[in-house]
Amino acid sequence: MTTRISRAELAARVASDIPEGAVVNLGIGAPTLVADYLPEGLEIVLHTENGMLGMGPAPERGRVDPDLINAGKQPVTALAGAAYFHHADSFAMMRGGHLDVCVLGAFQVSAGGDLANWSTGEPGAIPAVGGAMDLAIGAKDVYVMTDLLTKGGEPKLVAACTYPLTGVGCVSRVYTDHGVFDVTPDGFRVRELFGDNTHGEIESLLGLRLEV
Amino acid sequence: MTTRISRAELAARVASDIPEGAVVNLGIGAPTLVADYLPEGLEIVLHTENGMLGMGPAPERGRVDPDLINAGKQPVTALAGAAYFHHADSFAMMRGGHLDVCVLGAFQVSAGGDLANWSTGEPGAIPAVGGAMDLAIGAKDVYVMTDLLTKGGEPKLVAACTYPLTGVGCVSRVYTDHGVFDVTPDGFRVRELFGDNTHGEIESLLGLRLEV
Amino acid sequence: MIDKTVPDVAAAVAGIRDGATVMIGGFGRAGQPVELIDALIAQGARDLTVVNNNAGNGDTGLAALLAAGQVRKMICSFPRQSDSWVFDGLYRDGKVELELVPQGNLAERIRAAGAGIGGFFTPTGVGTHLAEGKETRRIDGRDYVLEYPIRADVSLISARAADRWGNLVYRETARNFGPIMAAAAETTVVQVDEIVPLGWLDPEVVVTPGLYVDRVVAVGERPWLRDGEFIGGVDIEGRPLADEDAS
Amino acid sequence: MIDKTVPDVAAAVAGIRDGATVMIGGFGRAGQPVELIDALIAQGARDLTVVNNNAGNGDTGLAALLAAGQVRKMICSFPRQSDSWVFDGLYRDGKVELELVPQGNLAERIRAAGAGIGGFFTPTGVGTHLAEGKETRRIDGRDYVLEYPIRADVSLISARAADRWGNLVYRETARNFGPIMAAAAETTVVQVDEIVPLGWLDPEVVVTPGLYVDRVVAVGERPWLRDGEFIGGVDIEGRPLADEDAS
Repeated sequence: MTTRISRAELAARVASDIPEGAVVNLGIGAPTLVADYLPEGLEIVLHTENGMLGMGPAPERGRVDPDLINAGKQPVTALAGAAYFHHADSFAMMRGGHLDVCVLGAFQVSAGGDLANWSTGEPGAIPAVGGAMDLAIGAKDVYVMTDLLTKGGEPKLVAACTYPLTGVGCVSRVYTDHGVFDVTPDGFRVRELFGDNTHGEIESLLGLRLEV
Repeated sequence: MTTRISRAELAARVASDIPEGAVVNLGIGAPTLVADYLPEGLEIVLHTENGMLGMGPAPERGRVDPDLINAGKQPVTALAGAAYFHHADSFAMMRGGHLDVCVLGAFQVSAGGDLANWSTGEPGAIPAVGGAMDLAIGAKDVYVMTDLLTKGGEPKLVAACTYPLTGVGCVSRVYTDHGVFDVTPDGFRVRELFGDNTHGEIESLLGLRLEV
Repeated sequence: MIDKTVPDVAAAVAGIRDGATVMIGGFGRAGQPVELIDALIAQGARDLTVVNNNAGNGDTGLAALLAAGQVRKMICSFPRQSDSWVFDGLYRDGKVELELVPQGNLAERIRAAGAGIGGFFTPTGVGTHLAEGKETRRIDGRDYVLEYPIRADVSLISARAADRWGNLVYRETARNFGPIMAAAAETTVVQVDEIVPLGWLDPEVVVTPGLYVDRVVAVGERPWLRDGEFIGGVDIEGRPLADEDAS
Repeated sequence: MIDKTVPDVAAAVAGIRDGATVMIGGFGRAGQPVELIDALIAQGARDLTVVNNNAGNGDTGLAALLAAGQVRKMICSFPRQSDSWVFDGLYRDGKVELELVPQGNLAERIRAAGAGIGGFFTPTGVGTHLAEGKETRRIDGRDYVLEYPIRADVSLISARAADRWGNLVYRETARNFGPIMAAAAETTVVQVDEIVPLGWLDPEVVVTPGLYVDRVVAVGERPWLRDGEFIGGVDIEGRPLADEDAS
């Protein structure tokens, strides 16, 4: 058996790579967890695409403000130094390359850095994209946080995505429960493997050659 | 001799056509005079393209504020109800058709509504366009305020402009010292002639057929 | 005197025609002009194309408008949510069309309509299904897709306060689509907590200048505010908490 | 701790390279970052492309930078003014290039650079000399010309106040190009009257969020303000009036 770290450990691993001063958007779902592991005492500016920089944690009991929510429509707070802005200004920030890091979930990431995370392409499903395509191209570094394999054991790091794409060549790094991989011009490169995992084991799980 | 009204009378004539509630941009130069003749007690919202709606008159002596100027870089004031905004937002207002009226000067206006007011095309002259081309397309109605003839007696209402264009087919009405003319699909139409001026006299001054 | 205030929500939505394109502000429930939507349901215009980020939550607001059968087509980025059962049912029954637009392209297309831009090249969506059939172009080494403005006949939005000229200020993330939708419609209708005297809004902090606004109606303060100050004591849907929860 | 403040204007403009494209805020004198420009003159970078609405007034600020021979090219909308003698002379002598851009296209091209837009169709300038050689297109019955973003290596702008995160508020029409230039440059440098503690700027009224700002330097209050309040008593160039004029 290979070593797998927990979702919480993975969130902490991602958080450890985010430097002070970074402007960061944490996608809906698992990436939201990263906020809980950002180093105490460091100032990191969280962006939420529904119109705010300097987002703080969830409010105390009884202090929920329905006008102050994040992209997942959960109640949040504003830190000192926060700013509000409208939707066109908010997405201009992302599209214009002013965010340092986006952390996103994924169905699949390709060796060329393509991301598929918005649709399984199932016929009859109601499609919904939200800000996924904007986030995919919306930061200097786009980090993906995901399991290496689906629940059914299929690789999520692939030679080419079979699910509908969210963005082309946009992912810079993939944090998985087995290890961390950079996307390079030559494909995935192992950055770190957790526990006793070996290069060969991961290559055979994925059926992909990995750069060292 | 034909009847000519003064610059001040012309400004008052333009002002009399601006209804309460209109959002109006008065171009640099003679059009600025129109502000002095807007009917007292009517609320008309003046836009200045350097970032303000609700512009008021010049400040009192000793109360000049260098941060508060109009497009001609003259000191102005802010009325109750004013708002400031940045340059991209300001020109979005014009380009987006949200102003009711722009009043501009002209070297020439063509029967098709083309405007020439930014350059005489003289070789060696330093060109400067400022907001002229934006103003030309920047309101539901673009009014030109000008003499009918140049100082040298040349018509400023022409079949086709010979000076470099500011905008194509953009002028809706021309207020001149001899009369007021609408731009229609059939060319200039006389809206009003001042004093004893006759249709035939103006046609012969211009060398142009005018609709009635 | 310029006075854009109207006495009630019925007057605010009067004249909206069948077949109109209606932009509705809000991101989920935040900034959603629920009172104006209720008035639109009462007014009864049908066959509407509605532009909103989502496609309704629960059974109120936009969801109720959909349930009333007044919407022919939704233009939005994220219809499917945990509480979007009204839209989901109509869509599965083929009773409502959907144009899906990435959220940032949706915002920029609305902004373009208000700003008089005829089209723009955006990197968002390039190489995806949502750019299929659209013109693409490589500019300075990056690929872009050409997107066009989305205009509306009417925008219904919500703001915190207005003056009689229609100048608006918003509150927190309820601002979201309000400013750009205000500029993109032929007629812009705004519900606010309160209408303040002209001159009370600092010209430095006005977010939507009055020239974008046609009608303003005061609907009273939200339950989590008192005199404009946050007092808390509601759940995320804005319902006052039972006393034991609010402690 | 994030702290974008720098101790003096020399530190603020350090590292600007020869050949750089430098955006300079201001409309005429309003909002012109004169202290930063003076520091750039002292710093000595040459062969600059400068983006500003105008091309300098009198002998100070941008005019002094031009006079120092540091500018190879001006991109602006309105170089020729009653007091633009420095630019006028250099231009007539062939010592400075000029790219003339209609003011609204200039603003939108700067905005596009900051917003990641690859190009946009604008109706301004269609059919004029300033659109010659550019792609045009009829969209929905109206003619547009395609314009591209203008990016900068450095923006030098002026605001009223900042906090250490770089959040900015402006004053009146001195806001003008500041917010869009802040977003369009690799490095944005801001001079302000005062730096206030983090949290003092209301998040509702921040005009330029700190993520657009790299360096902030306090240069002290303008002569017509005291503690941020207007006191008057200057001429249009900001020079204190003699007592008899100020009465």
